[in-house]
Amino acid sequence: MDKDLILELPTDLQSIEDAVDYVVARCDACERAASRLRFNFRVGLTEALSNAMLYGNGHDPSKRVMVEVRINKVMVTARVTDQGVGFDPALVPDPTTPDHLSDVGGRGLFLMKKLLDEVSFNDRGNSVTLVLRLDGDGVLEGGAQA
Amino acid sequence: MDKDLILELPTDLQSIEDAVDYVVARCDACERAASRLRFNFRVGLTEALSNAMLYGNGHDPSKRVMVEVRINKVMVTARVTDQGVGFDPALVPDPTTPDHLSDVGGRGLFLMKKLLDEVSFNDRGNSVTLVLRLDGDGVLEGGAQA
Amino acid sequence: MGFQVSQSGDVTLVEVEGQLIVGNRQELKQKVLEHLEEGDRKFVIDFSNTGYIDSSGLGVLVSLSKKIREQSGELRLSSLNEDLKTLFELTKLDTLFRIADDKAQALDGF
Amino acid sequence: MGFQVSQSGDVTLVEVEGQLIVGNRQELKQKVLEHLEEGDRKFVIDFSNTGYIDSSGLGVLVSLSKKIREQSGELRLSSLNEDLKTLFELTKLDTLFRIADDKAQALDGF
Ligand SMILES: Nc1ncnc2c1ncn2[C@@H]1O[C@H](COP(=O)(O)OP(=O)(O)O)[C@@H](O)[C@H]1O
Ligand SMILES: Nc1ncnc2c1ncn2[C@@H]1O[C@H](COP(=O)(O)OP(=O)(O)O)[C@@H](O)[C@H]1O
Repeated sequence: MDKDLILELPTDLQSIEDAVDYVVARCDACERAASRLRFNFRVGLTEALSNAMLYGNGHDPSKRVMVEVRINKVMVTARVTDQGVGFDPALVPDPTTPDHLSDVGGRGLFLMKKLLDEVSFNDRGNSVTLVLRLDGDGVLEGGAQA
Repeated sequence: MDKDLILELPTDLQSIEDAVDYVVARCDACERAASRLRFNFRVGLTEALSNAMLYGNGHDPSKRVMVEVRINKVMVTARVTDQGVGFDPALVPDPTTPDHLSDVGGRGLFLMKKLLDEVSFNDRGNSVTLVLRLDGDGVLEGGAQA
Repeated sequence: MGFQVSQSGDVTLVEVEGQLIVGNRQELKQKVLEHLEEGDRKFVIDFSNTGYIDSSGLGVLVSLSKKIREQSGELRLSSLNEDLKTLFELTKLDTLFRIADDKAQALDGF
Repeated sequence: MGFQVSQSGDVTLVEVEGQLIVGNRQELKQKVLEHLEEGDRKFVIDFSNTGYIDSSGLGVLVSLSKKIREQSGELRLSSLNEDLKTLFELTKLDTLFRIADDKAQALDGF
């Protein structure tokens, strides 16, 4: 068997707890997937849904938002589609430039792209697809920079 | 894209939080891997280490316990080897029978087998290998019944 | 990591913080036996803040329960989370102990 | 889920329980603005119990900070966990706010 980790312990019952903690901490891949899902994916999906309601559907309660989610062991994909006319995401300015830093709005798209591994729009711009990889090396900051 | 989950939401900002919670809850695979690692693997590894120290090395502080761990995205494997003469695990009785239910000891091997997906010994019986699958369907009870 | 002991009326309440495993089970045993020797007869061990228990931790509970019963006392357990509950079910020890949902329920009518 | 408001000396402390997102940011805004109108000038918003914040939550903090500064007051933030901290760093809003490690540090010398 390949050995990622080798410990040699003395015969000392007091050392068991630390050794077990150490091994579990070294297997943080699944912990991290869970935590990215809990945080990055939540924030990203919240952004996509609120944009769909606020801008796409223009607050119109008679309009609907469609959410399609696909989950497997490798990734979570969510597509959020509104009934609006769409927009061109390329025209949205970077909110971290001095000009925009103290703007009240304008950070939604930016956060989606930073927090998720992939963010893509359909041509019309009324449908956004978010991808979070569960097995990726992505840390919180490690999203696509696209 | 395959769709595991489709939601149609009204344009209502209040509905966002519940929708996001719902989607995240449906992706519990990685949460479960993390929680099985935190609990099942910890208990199993603790059992293996304490048996190695107590029985294998007979409390002898000059003897060592070797721990070899291999972690990948699919499973965690831990081999625990002591410097003892070994034993025959087949001779250890089931601790849940009426005869043994109120015994103070004798539940270590049983728990290892119940909590982990695979438990195997070398021929001599001084080395045990534990496998926890991270992507498995195993619930807490879903270990190998071997 | 450790054991918090407090009194609630005539009940001795022990809270297990962290793990109850081979490395610290003796400490728990000793604490409870001291109280038993001093005359305490009603014990609740609470697991609200317990990460995991190993087989030797379970063993110490079985052993304490016996010793307390020998003195006509009773040991109750409380606040097992889902994982811990399954541990008791797997080993069938749930049939040996009185297990309450929380401290209040364990103390209730003790 | 909600906002707990309390006073600590002349500082108004708001604790965000749960999420600060598009669905509830108005509630936070309103609560803080009421206190600002009543004359409060020192504000701490604490995130010890906050799961996540979205861009509109960040926006409301920017907006409140401006309004409070216009009245010669100050808004401080406290207790951002690692994820939340990264959110402020990514958006460079960590340069706009005074961010304390915990409530005590935020109140200290305010
Ligand atoms: N689904 C959408 N339909 C139409 N326009 C959108 C949509 N999503 C975003 N936009 C446009 O992009 C801009 C930037 O959005 P975003 O980065 O989320 O920041 P904010 O929501 O704070 O304005 C919005 O102001 C809006 O004009
Ligand atoms: N590494 C080992 N070396 C020798 N004997 C062992 C080893 N592990 C377990 N055993 C034997 O198996 C028995 C059962 O072990 P276990 O199920 O862990 O319960 P307990 O540790 O409470 O006795 C032990 O009492 C011991 O005799």
